[in-house]
Amino acid sequence: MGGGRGGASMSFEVDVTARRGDAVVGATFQAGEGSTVLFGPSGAGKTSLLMMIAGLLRPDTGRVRVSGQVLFDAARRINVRPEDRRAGVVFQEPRLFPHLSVRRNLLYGAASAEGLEEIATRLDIAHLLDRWPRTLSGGEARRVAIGRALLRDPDFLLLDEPLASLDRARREEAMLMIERVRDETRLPMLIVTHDPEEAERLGRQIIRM
Amino acid sequence: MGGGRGGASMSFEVDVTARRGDAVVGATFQAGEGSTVLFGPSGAGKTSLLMMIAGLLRPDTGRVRVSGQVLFDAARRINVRPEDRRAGVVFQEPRLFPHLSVRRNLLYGAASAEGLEEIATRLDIAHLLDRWPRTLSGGEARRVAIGRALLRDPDFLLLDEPLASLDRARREEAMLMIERVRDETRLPMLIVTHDPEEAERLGRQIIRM
Amino acid sequence: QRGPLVLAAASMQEALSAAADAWERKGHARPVLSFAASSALARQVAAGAPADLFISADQEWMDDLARRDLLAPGTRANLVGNRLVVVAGPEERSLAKLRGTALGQQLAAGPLAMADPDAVPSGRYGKAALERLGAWPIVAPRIVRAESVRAALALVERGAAPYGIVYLTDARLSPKLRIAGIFPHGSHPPIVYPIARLKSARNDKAEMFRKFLISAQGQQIMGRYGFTAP
Amino acid sequence: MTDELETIVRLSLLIGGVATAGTLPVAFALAWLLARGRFPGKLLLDGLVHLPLVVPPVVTGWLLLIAFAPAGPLGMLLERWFGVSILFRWTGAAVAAAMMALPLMVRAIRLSIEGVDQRLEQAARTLGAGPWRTFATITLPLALPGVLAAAMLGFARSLGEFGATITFVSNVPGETQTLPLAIYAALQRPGGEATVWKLAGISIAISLIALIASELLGRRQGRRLHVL
Amino acid sequence: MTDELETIVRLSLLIGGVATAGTLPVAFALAWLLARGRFPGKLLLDGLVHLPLVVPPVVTGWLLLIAFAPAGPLGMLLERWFGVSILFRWTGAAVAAAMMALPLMVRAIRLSIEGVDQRLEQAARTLGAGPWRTFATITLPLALPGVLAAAMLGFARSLGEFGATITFVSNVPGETQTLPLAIYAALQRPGGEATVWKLAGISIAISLIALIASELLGRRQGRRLHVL
Ligand SMILES: Nc1ncnc2c1ncn2[C@@H]1O[C@H](COP(=O)(O)OP(=O)(O)OP(=O)(O)O)[C@@H](O)[C@H]1O
Ligand SMILES: Nc1ncnc2c1ncn2[C@@H]1O[C@H](COP(=O)(O)OP(=O)(O)OP(=O)(O)O)[C@@H](O)[C@H]1O
Ligand SMILES: [Mg+2]
Ligand SMILES: [Mg+2]
Repeated sequence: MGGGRGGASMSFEVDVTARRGDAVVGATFQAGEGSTVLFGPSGAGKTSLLMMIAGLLRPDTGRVRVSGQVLFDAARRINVRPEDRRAGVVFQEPRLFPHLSVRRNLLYGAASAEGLEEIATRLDIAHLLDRWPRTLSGGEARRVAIGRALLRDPDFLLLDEPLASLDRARREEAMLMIERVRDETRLPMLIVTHDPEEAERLGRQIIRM
Repeated sequence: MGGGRGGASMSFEVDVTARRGDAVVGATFQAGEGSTVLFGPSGAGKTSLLMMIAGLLRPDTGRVRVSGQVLFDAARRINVRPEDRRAGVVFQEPRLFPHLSVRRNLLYGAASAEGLEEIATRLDIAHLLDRWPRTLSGGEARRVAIGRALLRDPDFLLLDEPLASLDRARREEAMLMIERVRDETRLPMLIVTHDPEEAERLGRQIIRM
Repeated sequence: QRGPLVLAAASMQEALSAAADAWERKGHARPVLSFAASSALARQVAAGAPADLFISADQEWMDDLARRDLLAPGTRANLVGNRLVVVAGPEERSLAKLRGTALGQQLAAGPLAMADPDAVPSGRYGKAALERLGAWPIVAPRIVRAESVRAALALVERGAAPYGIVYLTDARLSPKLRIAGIFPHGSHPPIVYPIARLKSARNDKAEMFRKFLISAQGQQIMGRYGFTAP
Repeated sequence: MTDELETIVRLSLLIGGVATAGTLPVAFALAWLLARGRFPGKLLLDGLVHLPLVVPPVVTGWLLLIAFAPAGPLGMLLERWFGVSILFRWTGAAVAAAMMALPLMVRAIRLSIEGVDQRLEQAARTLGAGPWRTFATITLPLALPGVLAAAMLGFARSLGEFGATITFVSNVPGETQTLPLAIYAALQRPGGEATVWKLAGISIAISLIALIASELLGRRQGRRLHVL
Repeated sequence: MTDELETIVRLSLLIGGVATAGTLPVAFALAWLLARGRFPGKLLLDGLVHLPLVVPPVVTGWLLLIAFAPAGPLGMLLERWFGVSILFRWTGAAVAAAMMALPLMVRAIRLSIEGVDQRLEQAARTLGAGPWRTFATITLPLALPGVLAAAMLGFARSLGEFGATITFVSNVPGETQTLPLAIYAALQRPGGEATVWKLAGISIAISLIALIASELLGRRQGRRLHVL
């Protein structure tokens, strides 16, 4: 299916539209190596776009390629199932599994428990591992969601306002971690944020919707 | 019950503790006129504190007074019911009523439909009035939640990260509106935020937890 | 004015309905007929439910009401009688002998359908007859106890059991089945359906209808459905 | 349709409808208590509600008979307060049907109440709604799938109710003879199969209509629920 | 407890247990289809599932008899393939009980499945779980309150099942004579009340134990559910 991982090829090649209610949302862009920031007003369709790339919302038309792999192509009737896309998704709401402990939430998509400790420590959630999601504060839940997406060993990351409702210190730590992932593993990464400073720091490329 | 509204008296006089799991959260502070920002790391107990002032979480010990009115006093066994506290609460998650249209969500706590139009226009949600909550984007839902709290004609406001996940333009508009409420109606206001700039602008007083 | 309320054993359904039709044709208000198991009806009467006439499928429940002093004095009578038969599916042989081991072995070849021999009247008569004829010990383990005599009949009709013990009135109404044998008089206590007016009766036609049923005309109508004189 | 058949069908609908409508608020109250209440004897109440399911219908009918007999505790009260008796009356049949439907209805509603997110109720409280308004405008509508399911189950169960009814209020044509009792009567007659088929067909048709109605209602409702 | 009584109780537990356990997966599959599926004839399937509720139990028993009689369509298949017949056997009683319990179980599970937030299933999919793993680790556990309720309802209903059982497999002591059938037999004779009370008491005790067990299980589970 042409094109290796990472390297010189494009990370995200997206050209999709989907109907949402009366409106049609969508975007066309190509992003190079590293991380890309998605910037745009509320309701512009950022979340919808992420869902289309993750395979959770079927575009009406267009194509999605990530690292050269075709994930969706309306014309060629290709639609890779979400579980086979290997995306690490942090949703806008935490979406933690309420019947699983924090530990089992974190490990849900992980091949092994390896890495759990390090990520939990960095995200400052190590003390929460045996708690139930409903007892977490807003920021705690968000950090668990980030950890869960990273531990899934993804081929690319889709982060919908991952740092919202985090205080400075933890935001900084999380941002450092995302930067480290970006630089060390060179995973393609698409980040939604409303914070220009964050956008500046995280995104090699900024896409405005 | 002593003390008039607003004026020279203290807006919030809080001294509470509550057990949450293994930990005990709580705070002691007095805030003067105008708005107060609650600042603190994730998990510090900001949301819990707001819930105690709103009457949704019963403190184990202590007192809550707002504008001189006793809302809670463990020693005197006073615990005003949430519906009688007249708080305008914006929760950390939107908590919109899924079975009511946006319009009916907005008007749920309102005495009349007066003011709906103005607030909807300012929050840029006028075009969403006939939609169902589940079709809203993250930022849209949050703005509806802000509108709902304001339309309830509250005696004081409790805002838990009200501006999270809003883009610059809408954040600015919402902030202007909150400032206007603060200055015109002189409602006591307690705002949780992680953004120092926001804290600076909105809070006459900053409380660190 | 409404006709009297008659509580009657379920097996009387056709015969009593025909009698009620005849009564109506004579210019009276049609009696209201409620058919159910005798036990259920008797309990309703015992609880004080207001009805006019009661027709039981056996003496036992009528005795029970008599003991409770719920019957109008002097109104108890035997309405009709019935015979007990063995029915068989169309392929089964008729009963070679109606006695002893031979009878037992033939009946016990497959499941034997009959109403509960410890509870339901027809089952009790059947048990008495089989005991008297010396076939009970062989047959007992093969018995399937149906909820009512009609349910036993249905089992034979469906081929679930080759033979069944039912009333003659039931057997005659089933075109698919043959009567393989009739139990002799004296092999079981006489099968009689007693009738009585209840103390709670308020309908002034109740006594007239009761008399009509035991009159020659009433007997003749019910005789058409296979009931015998008591 | 013959007159007789029409009477049977009308009576079945009346009894089923009254039993369902009458039981719904009771079932809701019980479901609420069981879902949200904390009181001693809760398990006992739960057990009591389930009894009509566990005990064979004839026994339930028999117990109703004892209770509502003229000398029975409830029968005496009814007689004294209202001067009525429900023995052999369609009202008694409705009571029997209601009794048998109750556990099914309570369970369905309870499951839905347990599914209501209490954070939404909290939000309503801060918006000035007292417990009653919160209940009427938030909890009840959000539990509506369960209420609809309960109504459907209750009506269907009432339509099929036989054992308790015949034991309690007999099989009186025009008063307590519903479809199942008429079916029973037909089944007692060898060769009555044709009537059984016809009556069963009518039962099924009625319940299918009720089912479709409840599904369509539920579908309209369902679209709105379920995402914060 | 006399030997006879012990046999009856053991048989009731066996039949109730087998009927419940056997129906649970079927009920879950049907509930799933009805909650999530979109296919033509869905309403029809829904209606079919409800039939045993609407039609009087004797008719259900009678239809089972027709189907499983030696010459009946299912009876012939069973005979040909497995060389068995379930007529007059406890297995037949379990089939009758299962049939009657099915609609109740489907409804309970369906309500719970409809209450599962599909956004959580989406999250599981992005974490690499295929539809089956998502089902087993997310949907099923989140629908557990409904499954528990279904098991409870099914078991209770089986324990009380009378009409279909006696019509279908008769009352064969030691084989198909469950508690309700024994109770019915006792009710047929004047003076049988004492036995009725005793047997009904045993039924109630068994179901209360089952109820408490399911409540406790559900409570453990409930604590975890219900907040994102
Ligand atoms: N089911 C739906 N019916 C109608 N409109 C919908 C539906 N789902 C989404 N929308 C609309 O589609 C638009 C895009 O939504 P989306 O969630 O992608 O926005 P977003 O860019 O993520 O916004 P935010 O920054 O507020 O999260 C919004 O205007 C939203 O109201
Ligand atoms: N039911 C509970 N059991 C155990 N711990 C709990 C429970 N509820 C809350 N907590 C803990 O109480 C602390 C305070 O929570 P709270 O939601 O008030 O924090 P917060 O300051 O609002 O944090 P954030 O900024 O992340 O929203 C957190 O550490 C949380 O984990
Ligand atoms: Mg969004
Ligand atoms: Mg918080």
